[in-house]
Amino acid sequence: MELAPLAVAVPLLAAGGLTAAGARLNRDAAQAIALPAALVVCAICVALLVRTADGLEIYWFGGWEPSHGMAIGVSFAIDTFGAGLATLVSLLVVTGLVLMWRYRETDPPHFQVLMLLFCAGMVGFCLSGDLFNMFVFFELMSIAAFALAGFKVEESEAIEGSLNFAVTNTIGSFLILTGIGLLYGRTGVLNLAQIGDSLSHGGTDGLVIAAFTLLASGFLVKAAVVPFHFWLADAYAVAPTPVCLVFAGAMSELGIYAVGRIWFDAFAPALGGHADELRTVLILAGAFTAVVGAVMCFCQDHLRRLLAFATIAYVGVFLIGLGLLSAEGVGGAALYIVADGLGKASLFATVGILQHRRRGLSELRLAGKGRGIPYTGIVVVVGALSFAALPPFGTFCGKALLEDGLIKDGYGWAIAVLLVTSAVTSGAVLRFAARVFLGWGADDPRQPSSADETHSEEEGDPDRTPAVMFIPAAMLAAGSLALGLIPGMVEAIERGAQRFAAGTDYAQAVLHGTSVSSLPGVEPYTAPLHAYLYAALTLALAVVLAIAGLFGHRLRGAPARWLARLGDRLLTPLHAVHSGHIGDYVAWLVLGVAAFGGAFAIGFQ
Amino acid sequence: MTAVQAAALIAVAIGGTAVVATKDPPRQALVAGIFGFALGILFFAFQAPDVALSEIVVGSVALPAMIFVAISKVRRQAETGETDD
Amino acid sequence: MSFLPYAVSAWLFLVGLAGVVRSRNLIHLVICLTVIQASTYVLLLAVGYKTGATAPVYADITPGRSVTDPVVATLTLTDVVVEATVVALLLALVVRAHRRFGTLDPDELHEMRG
Amino acid sequence: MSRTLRTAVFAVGGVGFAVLLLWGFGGLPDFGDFTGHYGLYLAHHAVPQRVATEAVGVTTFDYRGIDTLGEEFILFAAAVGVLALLRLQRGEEGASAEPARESPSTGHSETLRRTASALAAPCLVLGLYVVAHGHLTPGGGFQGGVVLMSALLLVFLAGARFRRRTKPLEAMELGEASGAAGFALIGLGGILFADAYLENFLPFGDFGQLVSGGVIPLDNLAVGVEVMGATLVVLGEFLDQRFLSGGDA
Repeated sequence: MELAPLAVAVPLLAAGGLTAAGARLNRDAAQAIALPAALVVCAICVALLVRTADGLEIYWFGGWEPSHGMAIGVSFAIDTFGAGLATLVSLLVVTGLVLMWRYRETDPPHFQVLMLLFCAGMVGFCLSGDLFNMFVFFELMSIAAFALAGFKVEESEAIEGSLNFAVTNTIGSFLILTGIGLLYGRTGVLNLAQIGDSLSHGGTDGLVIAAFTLLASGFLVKAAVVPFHFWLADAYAVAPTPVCLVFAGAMSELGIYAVGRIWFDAFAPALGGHADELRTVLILAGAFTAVVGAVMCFCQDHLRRLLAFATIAYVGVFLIGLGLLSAEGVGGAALYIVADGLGKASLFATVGILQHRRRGLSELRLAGKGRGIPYTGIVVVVGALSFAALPPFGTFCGKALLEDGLIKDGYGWAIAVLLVTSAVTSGAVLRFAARVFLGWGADDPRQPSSADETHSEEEGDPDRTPAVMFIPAAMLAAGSLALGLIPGMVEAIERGAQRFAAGTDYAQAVLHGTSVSSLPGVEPYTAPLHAYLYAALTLALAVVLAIAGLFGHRLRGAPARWLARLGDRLLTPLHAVHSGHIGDYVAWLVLGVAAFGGAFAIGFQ
Repeated sequence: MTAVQAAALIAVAIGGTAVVATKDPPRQALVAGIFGFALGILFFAFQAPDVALSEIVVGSVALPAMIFVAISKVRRQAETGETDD
Repeated sequence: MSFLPYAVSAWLFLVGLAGVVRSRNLIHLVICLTVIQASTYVLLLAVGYKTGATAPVYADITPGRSVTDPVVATLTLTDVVVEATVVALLLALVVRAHRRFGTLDPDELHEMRG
Repeated sequence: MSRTLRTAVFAVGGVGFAVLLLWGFGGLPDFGDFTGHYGLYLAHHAVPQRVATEAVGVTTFDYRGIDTLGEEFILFAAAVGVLALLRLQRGEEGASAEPARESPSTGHSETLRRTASALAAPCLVLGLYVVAHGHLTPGGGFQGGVVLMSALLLVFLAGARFRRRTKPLEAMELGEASGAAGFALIGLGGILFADAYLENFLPFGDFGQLVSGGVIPLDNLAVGVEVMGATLVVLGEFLDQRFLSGGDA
């Protein structure tokens, strides 16, 4: 069966069909078409995941097989990671559509149509093996995402948030396109494997470095790595909950995946000798992103912005993992991405429930108002523990694997960054859970954030939590937990990582149709003792931070005042930088590209 | 490089600068239309007639049209004082 | 001389970026983005050009002749469509922003946000 | 940040970025010396393999058809997005702002209307021609679609009136959706009647004929309808459907 093309053709056709039926459909009918289509995509992705367990699946569109080792058509080249990420994407899209069932009446098919197009774009992006084709699907997902982010047109921030999102990400696509132009000028080909093959015959000169900088920067804009991250908090704070779920759970991570894909398949054959330098740059950038994201996360009162900054923090962690360029690092990051994606999506869904039940998004204003909805509170705490990477959550396994990789490659100091990031984000969520659901620290004198008057997203009685909102949230949280309990999961991911990082093997399979060589077996994985120790330390630190956040204002005396003043002095510039001004964001973006370019130029020459 | 190509390239460089330098949107839409046309000429000179046709229909017809209707919509909003708040 | 097309491409990218950063009007900003996009067209088509070649249309030339690269033309075609769509979507957002805030100046817009 | 500070940050970044770009561009082959095998291969095999005379068209719709499919859906997504973003305005204005505007066609002078109606027919023919010859001469569904859009816009400008029941905007949405879905369906035909998605499954016909090149003319037609519909939807939405709703705005 030809599954691979159907993974994008099905949602595209469903989107076309829905629009053609147009105004004749009410919401239920639109949902009844969109949801099965998304489920079909999900099933296809799972099937692809199973089929690629021991190798690659290559699909040539239009039946254009390579001729004498030269790619003529466009291929999907699917490995475990591509299929796995596509599965995560489609799963979250299904969840988003389920949540949509309670969403307030908008003119029906448009939301579903955009969601399906968004899904098709992301899935196609994960599966594609052709650089320009990746760009096309990237644009499809971006355009759908811009519209989805601004979907709540009645709210003022929604407009500004999606405007910033659209402008910065569009400039990101221009960077990618310029990079493609450079590579095409040098190699004359577009297939990733073929680019790798062709680049390996030439030297490392300005063109290769500039092309890599432009492509990586373009993808990292989508991933929201500092200093490209500004748009993310604006956009995620305003997107409708069902959309936010997909944004936070998968879209940012696609940028990280893409950097790995182009490195291993296209650039490693030429630049592989400079892997050490790349490692340093990526790990430093990741660590910086993680710290900035975590600090900003802890400072937020607006719950969605809090989760948005947590997303940025974890993007930094994943970049550290990818930056290791080893099976442990990449595999750890991959497992972490999936488990954390589910956990974060669950947290966004619970915030949606709070918004529905209590009409608010400000932590301070909601203080104590969550007492009547304890089950939602439990889900939030589960989400916080997933952030803390506690065993047996999937995040724990991912983090343990990542830590092994860091120790092995001599980046032990980065473990501290991982630990702090987990502790701070988890502490922020625990603080919000305790304040909202238990009413602790309700006497905090600070001013609540202004962006609180919010329209309810969902229709229906605010006195009840609709099942279609609660069950997805609980299931996502449970999924994050269950991922760590599946036996053989870590080993399978490690195998996938080895395949992902084996660029030459991939090229042979794509261009010459050879079957991939079998990789060295993976030993059964048990997390080392220190991983448990780190987890305990993280949780302890998180609890301390949460308590400090809740009751810190009650402290009197000179040291407390001094600390508060120090905090203010450090945080004021950080807040000021996140200005919401589009011109600022673009200026930082350009500076970031120049910085990455400079770092790569020094490293690779 | 032929003289036509060089001339078209310089025209495009000047045109792009002019588009950015024009602050008033309606006038800018007009300049952008001319810029699109110059790009079209350049692409003919680059032996890419398909792209040239596309660029001319998009850059000097569809795009300015879209900008003009957007400007007129904004003006109407400003005149009637329609805001959501 | 042979570097001129690439220099023009780089120039358009930078000028467009400067326009975006310093823009006082969101519609102006959107049009500046099209200038950046034009930079990518110029780059792609300049890369695929061959001296003395004609367009790969065989209705009026003999098959043996040197032709320009059809792939860059295809890429640029896609690029042009992307431009049109991005502009349409951004203009819709700008119109909404104006309706909401009554201004098109990014400076005032972000003050309102506080 | 203040305007000065912003400009300063950009200046520093911009200089670095310019150096990066020029450094990269310096590695490109000299203008006119490109020797990419891939493009060369496609340019030389398009005619024998696909019996079409235009290599760009064949590359766009056959060799790299999936890119074009994605591109059509990008356009489609943008049109749907614009509809969604401006949707509230439609409802609000219908109630509140109607008296502020004059009826669309009364504002136009008789000369304009005559010119528009005189231009509409040639424009329509030109658009159809460009769409139909996409596999033979430069142009195709996209370029022709925009010309067709202009032709229809001229028809509306000329003051065509519709019966109260007709809703041109809905018709346009139907057009864009069926155009986009049509392309995806043609691709599915490749799976059903040949071996792969987007594979050709029709006879190629004779060299240089209007009906040749396999499915490429069909693809062009689908794209033409889609582009026409999508661009009209977008323009109509910005115009508050002034033209598209004809007489009964």
